[in-house]
Amino acid sequence: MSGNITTTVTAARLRRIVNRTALLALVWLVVTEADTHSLVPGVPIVIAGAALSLVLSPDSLMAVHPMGALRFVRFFAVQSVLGGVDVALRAIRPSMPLQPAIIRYPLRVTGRWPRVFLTNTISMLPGTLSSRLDDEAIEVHVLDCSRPVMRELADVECRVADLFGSNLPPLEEEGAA
Amino acid sequence: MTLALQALAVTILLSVAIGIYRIERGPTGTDRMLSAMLFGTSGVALTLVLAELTRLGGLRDMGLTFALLGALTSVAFVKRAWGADD
Amino acid sequence: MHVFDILLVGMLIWIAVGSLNQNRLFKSVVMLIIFGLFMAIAWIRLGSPDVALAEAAIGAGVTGALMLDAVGHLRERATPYPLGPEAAEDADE
Amino acid sequence: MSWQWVVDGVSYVLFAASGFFFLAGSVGLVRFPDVYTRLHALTKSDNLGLGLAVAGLSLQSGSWIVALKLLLTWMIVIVAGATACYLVANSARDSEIEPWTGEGR
Repeated sequence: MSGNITTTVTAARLRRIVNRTALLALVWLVVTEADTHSLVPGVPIVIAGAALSLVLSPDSLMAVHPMGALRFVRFFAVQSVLGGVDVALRAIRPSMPLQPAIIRYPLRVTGRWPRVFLTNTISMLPGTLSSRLDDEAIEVHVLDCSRPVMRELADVECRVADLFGSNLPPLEEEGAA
Repeated sequence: MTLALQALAVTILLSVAIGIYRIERGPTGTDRMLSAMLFGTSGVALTLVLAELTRLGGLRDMGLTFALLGALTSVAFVKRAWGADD
Repeated sequence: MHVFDILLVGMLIWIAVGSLNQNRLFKSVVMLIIFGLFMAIAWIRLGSPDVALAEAAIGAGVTGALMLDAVGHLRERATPYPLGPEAAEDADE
Repeated sequence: MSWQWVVDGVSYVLFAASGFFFLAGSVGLVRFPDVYTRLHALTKSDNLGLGLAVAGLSLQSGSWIVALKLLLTWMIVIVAGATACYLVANSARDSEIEPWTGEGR
């Protein structure tokens, strides 16, 4: 019984080592543009980097769901283009339409990584900028408070949850102010 | 294509020139620091454009360096120099 | 490319003068960070990407962080630094 | 032959758009009224400008590994930018810099 648990733990750790080494090897290949002279010095560097990352943060970083990641990348690409267009048009229009406000968005997603990821994602989306993350809510600065911000944030939260492989129900209507 | 890349390089340089106004005006140190952060992004773009223009592939490493060190400067500002200009 | 070079040199001189000729220390520091960035671009145009890489890492990155740290420390001192020889003697006593 | 024309045309559009967003980001930095709104201009407009430039350069470079490297650079800039933006906004809130709400207009 205990031997079984030990095997599971060892297998998880082994998978983590393999994952990080593979990731760092990929990064090394990309950064050196797969230059043949850089392959040999890359071996000790990748091993040292993987060892260092395991020492610094031994826990699994992000358990990302692959299909959720694909959906999220598409969503993020579209939304970040919209965000850039939105703020650029506001900046260059002579009337400069701004109605800034600070709102609190109560968090439903749990776990440290999803929350940090959500905080950073919100900053890249149209008209929103996260300014504080505490135990139960994110404080968001919005450029235009006449937009349905709460519903948009709930949508983003669902997608982040989907990225990390869990499901959130869409926000019920009375919460969407 | 060379002409388009040169035009883009000049445009980015001009955008930096516009942003320098914010350093003069302030009013707080944070506003001044924002222009430095803006130029971190512009510096990456300028370096990558010049790498393509001059056919020096090694310059892309410099773009990566800019990207990493821009964050370092912002963190240094927030953690060590916040409010130093009030 | 002449347009780019002339604009680059002009801004380099403008920023250099601006970083020296400031009434506020913090403005000088931010100007110096941007000067490092522009100097790195200038090194590229001068055909030395290795110097440019060093300038980007040391000039714009590390020096900028150190200068910001220094400004923060100056702020923490309650009294300003003494100015001139007489003030320095006063401070020594 | 004609394929190259398509690639070049798309690149021209991407570069033009990239230049526009860099200029708009700087204009926003100058025109917007407070720290928070300027942060909006900084994070979104400039990152989009860099992203479009990276897309155009990737098309022009014609090499997968270079395109991946440019994409990696852009991702680093995005992550670093979002983190720096949160740090600045958070510190501004903590030191009670009041957000502009339109009264001063």
